[in-house]
Parts: sequence; structure tokens; C-alpha cells
Amino acid sequence: MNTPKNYRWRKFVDQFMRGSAVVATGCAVIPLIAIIGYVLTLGASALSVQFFTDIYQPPNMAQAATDGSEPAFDPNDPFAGIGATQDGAVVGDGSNPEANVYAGAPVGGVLHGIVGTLIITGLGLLLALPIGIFAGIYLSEYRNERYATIVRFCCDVLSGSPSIVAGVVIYVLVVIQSQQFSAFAGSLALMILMIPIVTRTTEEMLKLVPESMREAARGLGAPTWYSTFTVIIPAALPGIVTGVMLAFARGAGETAPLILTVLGSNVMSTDLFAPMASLPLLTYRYTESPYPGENTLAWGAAFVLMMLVLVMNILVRVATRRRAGASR
Amino acid sequence: MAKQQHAESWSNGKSVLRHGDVPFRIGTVVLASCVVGLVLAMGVIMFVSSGEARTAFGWDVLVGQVWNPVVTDIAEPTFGAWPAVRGTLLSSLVALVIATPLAMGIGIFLAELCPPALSTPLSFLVELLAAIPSVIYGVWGVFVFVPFFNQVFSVPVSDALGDYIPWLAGPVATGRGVMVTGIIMAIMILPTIASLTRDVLRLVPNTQREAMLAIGATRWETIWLAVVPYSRAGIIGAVMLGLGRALGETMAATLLIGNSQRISESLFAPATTAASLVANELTNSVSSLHESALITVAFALFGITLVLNLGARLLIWYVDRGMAGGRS
Amino acid sequence: MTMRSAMTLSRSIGFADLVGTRTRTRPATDSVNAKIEVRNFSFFYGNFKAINTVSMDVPANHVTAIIGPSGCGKSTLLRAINRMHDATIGARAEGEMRFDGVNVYDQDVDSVLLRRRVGMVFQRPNPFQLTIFDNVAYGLRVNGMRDKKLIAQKVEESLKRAALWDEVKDRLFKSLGTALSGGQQQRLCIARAIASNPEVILMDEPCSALDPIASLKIEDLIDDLRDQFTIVIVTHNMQQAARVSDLTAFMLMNRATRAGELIEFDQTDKMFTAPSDQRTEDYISGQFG
Amino acid sequence: MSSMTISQLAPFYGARQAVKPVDMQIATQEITAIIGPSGCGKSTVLRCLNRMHETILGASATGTVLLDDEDIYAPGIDATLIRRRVGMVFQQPVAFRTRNIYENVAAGLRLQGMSRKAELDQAVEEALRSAVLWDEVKDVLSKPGTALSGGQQQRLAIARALAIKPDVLLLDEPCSALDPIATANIEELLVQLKTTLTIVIVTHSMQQAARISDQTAVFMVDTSSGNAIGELVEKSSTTNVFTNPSDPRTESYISGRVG
Repeated sequence: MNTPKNYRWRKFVDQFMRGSAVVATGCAVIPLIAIIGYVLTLGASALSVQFFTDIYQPPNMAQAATDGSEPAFDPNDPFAGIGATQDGAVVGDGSNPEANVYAGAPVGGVLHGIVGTLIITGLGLLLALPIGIFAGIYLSEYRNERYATIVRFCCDVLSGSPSIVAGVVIYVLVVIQSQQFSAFAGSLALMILMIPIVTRTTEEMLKLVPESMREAARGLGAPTWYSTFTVIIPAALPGIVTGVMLAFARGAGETAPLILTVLGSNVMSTDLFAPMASLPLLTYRYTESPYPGENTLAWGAAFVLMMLVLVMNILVRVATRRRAGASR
Repeated sequence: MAKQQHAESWSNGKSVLRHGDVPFRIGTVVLASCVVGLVLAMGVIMFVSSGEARTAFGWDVLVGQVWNPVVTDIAEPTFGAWPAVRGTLLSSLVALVIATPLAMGIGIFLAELCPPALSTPLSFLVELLAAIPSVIYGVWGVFVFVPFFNQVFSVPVSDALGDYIPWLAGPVATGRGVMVTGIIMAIMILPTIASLTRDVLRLVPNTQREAMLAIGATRWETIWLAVVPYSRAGIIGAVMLGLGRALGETMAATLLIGNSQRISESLFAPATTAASLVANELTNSVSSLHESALITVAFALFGITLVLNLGARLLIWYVDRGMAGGRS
Repeated sequence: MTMRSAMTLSRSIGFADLVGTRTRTRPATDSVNAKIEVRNFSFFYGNFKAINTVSMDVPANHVTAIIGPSGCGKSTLLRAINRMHDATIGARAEGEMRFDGVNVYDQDVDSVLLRRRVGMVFQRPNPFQLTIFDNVAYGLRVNGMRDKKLIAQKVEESLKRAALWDEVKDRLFKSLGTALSGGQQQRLCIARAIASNPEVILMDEPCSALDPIASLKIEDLIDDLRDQFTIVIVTHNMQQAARVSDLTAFMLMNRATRAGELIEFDQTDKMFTAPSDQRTEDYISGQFG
Repeated sequence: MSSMTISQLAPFYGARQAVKPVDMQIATQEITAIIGPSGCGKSTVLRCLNRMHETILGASATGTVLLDDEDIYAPGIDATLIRRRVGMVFQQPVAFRTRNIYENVAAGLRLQGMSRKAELDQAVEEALRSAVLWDEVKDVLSKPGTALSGGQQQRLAIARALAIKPDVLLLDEPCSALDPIATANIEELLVQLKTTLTIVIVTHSMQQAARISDQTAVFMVDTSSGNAIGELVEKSSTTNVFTNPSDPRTESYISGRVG
């Protein structure tokens, strides 16, 4: 067959560009694998029983424990050793250069962070659930109303706006007013971030319930509210739970709003109205720390966060796939 | 008569069930309104709290060159966030320039070229990339990527070209700066753009592909000349959402950009971004004017992402509608 | 065999052969009370008139079939009886739809209470994603029944009447209604509709999604239910209409206005053997539609 | 203009064979119609003739299809080049949504590397004239292709196919989405085109096949083995097929008893 004059070039472009698309996909997969790989390997090596059962001791305190000298931080001061102390001093600012000598390996663990994250995120989710789920019900069951469009747009604004903005708003509204960083303020900030996720998944999942079921219930003389609670929501429940799990995973990994609201803590605290430790905050602080021991803890905390996200996402994946398969 | 009784019973239902619809509607509307109220409240709170700085400096809060919170003998405190705004724009631009072509390649690969058996797991992996908390990107960036990138790119490039091209000038020093931040942000927004691109490409009716193939187009020509133009509005929307995410990204920037208020032309030099400025300084603010200036910066961030979201939603909505019309 | 050849055949050998051995002789007489009186009834979707001034009397305790080509408004008319269109934006009715003498479109008639008296079975089986038991008990609970024993008794009774009891009695609480086969699901929906003892049952092409054997079971079921309920059935299957109904209404879309109109309404055997309108005859003999 | 010789052509969807092996001749300067009930594989066979079939996921075909004397399924043959020589028009009128009328027709030419304005103008006008659309659109060439009516869009699709001067034109139920007047326009156009082009048309309308075609191939569904498989039962001159069918299945199909 005679080949047209520009065909060789077109063929080359075709193969080159298709190849490029494959390469581009590879480019996305490589950092993904690199990040997951590093966090899992370096993070896993930071893990120990102590990591999960103990709280962290700053290097000077560990030193004090061994030679009896005065610790640089007051162990009862919740702000001790975190980025911003009352006088603005920063960890590792050179005031105690010898501390590095004692900081080769981490001392203690991140139990306080795990507990804090569970409390802050859990409370945030509890606050977000009623608004998120009912707003989702509203968007699905009254989907044609003009007001629904406004609600939907506001949801998009919430999910699209930077997480730091949520932190700033709660900082102004709660932290400044109460003159107190607190876990509760952090939960409020996370609530703002979780509401749109819960709302939109609830809406989508309810919309997936076939209209014929609403009709069937209506045909039996069931009022809207009754059919919604007895038929529509039960049918959509697995999907809604999925959304809630994803919201939890997202909230647990948020850092920026917590910097402005929870502040962080180096001691175990379960007081909702006081600063509290949290995993992403510890990850952040320990990453910025000059002590290798703290850096190791950062990898460990990152590992725990990553596992949370991975496990949640894979669980959701498995759950939704099985559901999709069953309904077919 | 029986007939008559029935007729009466219609207007007075005895069952309690009957009267649930009004409270149900009120309840859902009220909770849905919380979402709207939240957005309004966020806007109002930031508007009010930013008032002090806005009256003191006007637009200079955003475009002024000097950011000096501390009262000294020689100078009044001045708040001009241009270094941060510039850093935000530059790092987002770097992110967008890198991520857009890659993400389009991934979207095209997933929607058009990839065998379906591979498409589902790959899509999952790409979406997983979006679920990883940003602080983990920061950790990975600080400990793994920055040293690596310095060695293989920043140092050799600035040595070779730095004297001729000012924005590639050295010294690279710690390696933290606009360039690495932009690259990490690119990895972070890649999945957002890629998965939305995939979705809009999948909406293109098959008839368009077949018509192009049937006039002797290669596979790539079909994609590039028929499929991509058909969904360009959606792809632009996806890029805008990605940009929104990059502009507001806090943790990766805080950890990677170096947090320097000095404006330097080089992409390898430390800088700061709006979000990281707020995250770093708000809890340590020295005066109410300082606080107010930082809130103004956050408010601007909120405004920009709101506009981007609105634009992107409109575009994607337009595409959806257009598709519906085209398919019928 | 296609519809057309079947119908041509039937005309040569007679109505009785067409409907087989299941011929019924129960003429609707004037002495029977009209359960539903449709008077100059029109129905609109926005500006589009879907049904134009239909008038007919549906007698109590009989099966009335509505037939006609697709788009003729037969489903719209059926769903107008229990105001299923209420949720549709822009839908409105003109004229009267009297149920036991009360116009159901009157201001003070509550559509929810109306639907408790007028049950409905849909084209596609639509069981809830609940257990079989809860599916049937749903209407009872909606009606405020709380007595567990009574509910269990009613559920059993309804499932038996829907000829489904033997097939599901061992897994009432184990299986979801959605796990049944298509035909079983439709019988479950009928059981659900009759459980709360409505006066009228509306059926919107109840067999169109089912295979012939399942369809036959549903038809048998309709036959058993006719004594207790007033049944109105929409079907596109003329043999089915001929087999199960006492009266048949034939509707057709007016070509000019595109609104559905009632062409003829009469006893089923008369409609199928000696229709008075030429269009009915054309349709029944398969010349269009 | 080229003839086609189909031998032992068997299209597959995954492992499922869609049609029993087909043997058929397609002559030049004639319209060959393919008719049959839905599901008989007539569109599938048509799509094998320019290797569009294999663009469906998992689809493949065995056998040979000679275009003149070259097997389009021979190894090393590029499907893109085949499609350039064997044009195709689809059931739904397709205009490229982001291109105007002019660019819709020019799309194929630009792919071939034609870029000189005068040359393009002339080729586009010629193609639109052959598709009897020129007079209707010559003043609105910069309007989007989707602004045309269904019948015009279908003629636009034909113009687009004709612009690259194919040897064979395949049409897959081109009139099924059109009203009777638009259908008549297209039929008239096809009869004009057959003097310079080999045309194969799949249609579900027997009347259409009888009106315009010279040769007719009748496909049927065979369900005897349990699953449905298409089958070519008769291929003969159109007059023969409609007046004196040799296969009883053809006869019953044409008299309206099957399908």
C-alpha cells in the first residue's frame, strides 16, 4: 500500500504522544510509591512498643533523668518544647547545643499524639455529622429547589477553601475570645473541613437509591420523612458510612488548622479545653526539629497517619466495590 | 354511611406519622442552612477582623514590599505581604506548569489508552495520592526530596546557568525555596487535575471518536483533535481547582519554602507563601494590627479560592450540560 | 409468534380462543357502584397537556384494564388516581377524579392518606432494601399498626394471598426483598400493596419486566384478588387485558394536540370482539401501535 | 473506486463469535445493502470492512477482506490507512462539536497534511457539493457543525468522508435518526455517488434497500445453538432477493414474518 507523504511523521507523533501519556502516568506513580515506600520503611523502623505506649520526652529531660541536671523545660508545662513557648523561644534555638549529643535515638513515643488525634478528630466528626448528614438529605430529597443550589455551592466553597482559613476563623472566633488554645477549637476547625465531605457523600449516596423506592413508599402512603428514615437512608447507609470514614481520614491528617487552634502539647492531655497533642502536629514539629531523635519520631508519626489513610481508603474501596457487585 | 366516614377521615389523619413532614423539612433546611451560614460567617469574621489592617494600609497589606511586625526605634511596624503573595503565586505557577501537562497525560492515559483491567487500580492509586495528608508530603520533601533534588538539579543548574539567568541563580544553600515547594505542590495537585480530566474525557460520546477514526486519524489525533477539544472547558475547570489547592496549601509550603521575607529573584532561594506566613505568625502575633494583617492575608486567600471554585464549577457545570445536549 | 399474527388469528377463531381457557364471564352491570368516577379529567405537565377530558366510571370489585399505544397517557391517568404526580414539578390536573364520591384533587384531601386507600404496583418491581417481612409490614407500620402479633399475622396472610408464602416463609427475616427473583419481587410488591388492605389497587404494567411464566402467576393473582379489591391495570399487552379484565378502556394520542384521549370504554369481551370505534378495532387487530 | 472481497470473515467480541464466517463480493459502481433483523451482526460486519470493529474493546476478527487485491487484515497493514481509503458514516449524525462547518469537512484533509488555504477551500467546496450541502451552508461555513439540522449534519458527515476521496464508503443505518424528507435527500445523494464510489449501506428498512441498492445481503440470527449468532443467509441482486428469494428465511423476513 502506498504510504501518504506525511504519514511517517504522523505515525511517529502518535506513538510518541501515546508513549508520553504512559510516561506521565509513571511520573505520578513514582512519587506515590516513593512517598509510601519511604514513610513505610523509615516510619516502620521508628516503631517500637514504646512508640505506641509512651509519651515523648524532650532531649534535655532525658538528659536530666540520667545526670540529675536541671531540665531546660518544665515537665508540667504543656507548652514545653513545642515551637512557640510563651517567651517565643524555639526548640533547638542554640540555647543548649550539647543536647544534640543526647538525642541520637528517640526517647518515648507518640501515645499522646494518637490519643489527641482520636479525640480531636472524633469530636470534630461528631460535630460535623448532624449538619453534614441532614444537609446531604436536604440536597438529595429536595434537590430541585433553588436553595439547594446555594447550599451545594457553599459546600463546594467549604471543600475548596484552604484548610488554614478554617483555622484562622476558629482562631479569631474561639481562641482569641477564650484566650486559650484548646482541643475543642481544633475540633471546630476540623468540623468545618469535614462537613462538605459528609454532605456531598450523603447526597450522592442518597441519590443513588432508585427513585422507584421513593415511589413505592409514596404509593403505600408513607410521608417523605418516614420513607427517608425507614427506606432511603438504610439503603444508602454503607455509602454514607464510607463518606464518614473518608471524612475522618481527611480530618486526622489536617495540620494547618490545628497549628492555629490546638497548638499542640508534649504531655498527655485529655482536657478538651486545653492544648492537646496530635499526630500531624507532632509530625510537623519533629520534622522541623534539629534533633535526629525527634526526626525519627516524625517518620513514625507520619507512618501512623499514612496507615490510617491507606487503611481507610482501601476499606472504603473494598466496601464500595462489593456493594457495586452485589447490586448488579 | 361508610362512604361519608371515609371522606371525613381524609382530612384528619389519626396517625402520628402524618405530621412529621413539616418538622422534617424544617430540620433539614435549618441544618443545610448551617453550611450556608458557615460560609457567610467565615467571610464576615475575616472581613471584620481584617478591618484594622485594611484601614491602616489599604491594598498595601497585600502589595506592600515590607513586612515588619516588630516595633523598633527607627521604624514603625509595617505590613506589606507582597513577599508572601509573590511566593504563593510563584510556587503555584511552578506547580501548575509541571502538573498540568503531566495530569493531562495521566487523564488521557486513564480515560483513553489504558486497558480497563489496569484503569481501576491506577485510578485508585492516583486518588490515593490525593488522600495523603499534606504534612506527609512535607516530611518526605524535607528529608528525602530536597537533599536529592539539590544534588541532582539545583546545585548543578545554578552553577551552570545561575550567572546568566537570575531566577536560576545560586547559592542553593539549604535547598528550600520556591522551586522545590512548587514541585511538591505539583505532586499534590496532580491527582486532583488528573482524575477530573479523566472524568470529563469519559463523558465524551464515542461517536466523536469514531467519526475522527473513520476519516483516517491515528489514535493520538483522535484524542487530541476530537476528544480533548470537546472537553476543554472541563479540563480548564480541573486545572483551576488544582490551582486553588496549590494556592491554599499550607503545610508543604511551611516546611519547604524556607519562610524568608526577603524577595529574591532566584527560584532556589527561600521565600514564603501567604498560607505559611499565616501559619507561622498568627499564634505569635505581637500586636492586634499584626493579627489583623495576617487575617487580611487569609481573607484574600479565601476570596481567591472562592472565585476559582466558582469559575471551575461553572465550567464543569457547563460541560455537563453541553454533554447532555449533545448526547440526546 | 408476533402480536400481529396472533391477533389476526384470533379474529378468525374468536375471542374465547384468544384468551384461552381462562375466559371470564363477569359482566360489569350498571347495578355495581362506581368506585372511581373520572369526569372531564385533563392532566398537564407544565404547558403540555398529557390527557384531554377523559370521563369514565371504574366499578368496584372489578378489574378494569387501560390499553393503548405508548405515549397515549394511560400511565399518567393511572397515576393521577392516587396523585402520584404530586412530587412532579409543574404537574396539575383539571376536571374531577372522584373516589367514593370525593374529588381527590380537592384542597382538603390529603394525598398521603389517599394513597393508603389506593395501593399501587409499579412497572418494575421495587421492593425496599429491607427484609421480606419488613417489606410487607411497611404499609402496616405506615398506617400506625404497632401490635407485633397482628403485623406478623397480616404479613403471612398477604404473602399467602400473593402466592409467595411457600417460597419465602423460611427466610422472611433473612433475605432482603431485593434478593428475590423478578417475578417474586413483583409478587412481594403486590403483597406489600394488599397488606394494608387498600380499597383500590392500581397496577402500572405490572408484568412488563417479567418473563411469561412469572407474568402468568401475576395474572392468576389478579384473578384471585378481584373479589376483594377494585383493580385498575395498565397494560400494553392486549392478550393480558383480554385475559384478566372485566372492562377495558382504550386510549389514544391525538395526533394534532399530542394529548391522550379516551377512545372507547366498555366490557372487555365486547371491546375485543365488537369494538364500536374503528380506531379501537385497528389497534386490536394490530394495524398500528 | 475499489471492489472488496470478503472471505471467511468472522467477527468476535472477546471469545464470543458474533457472526458465522461471511463470504461476499462487493462490486464497484454499485450500492450493496445489508439488511436483517436487529442483532444479526450486520453493523458488525460493516465495521469490519474498514477495521472500525477492532476499536471496540475486546473486539477482533478473523478471515480476509481484500480491498482490490490487498488483504486489509494482513499483518503489517495499518488500520489508519485503511480507514482513510474506506470512509464511514454512522447511524447518529456526528459533527465535531468544537469545529465549524468548514473545519468539520477539512478535518480529514488537514490530517493528510493539506494546509494551503486555496487548496483546502476548493476541496471543502467540492466535498460539500458532492454531498449536496453546498448551497445550504456556503454562507454559514463558520457556524458550528452542530448548529445544522439532523439531516444536514448527516450530509455534513458524508461530505467529511468524501473530502478525503475514499475508494469505498460504508454507511451504518445513516437514515435511522432522520425524518422522511432528510432520508429522501440522503438516498438521492447515494444514488448519485455510486457512479464514482463503491457504497455499502446497512439499513433496517427493507424499503430503503429495495429503493436504492443493486445488491442485497440478508443476515439472520441463528439461535439454534443456544446463543445468538449472526449469519449471512443470502446475497444476490436486489431484484432477486425481493422477488425471488432462494432462502426460506429471507422470504419470511421480507414478507414480515420474522424480526
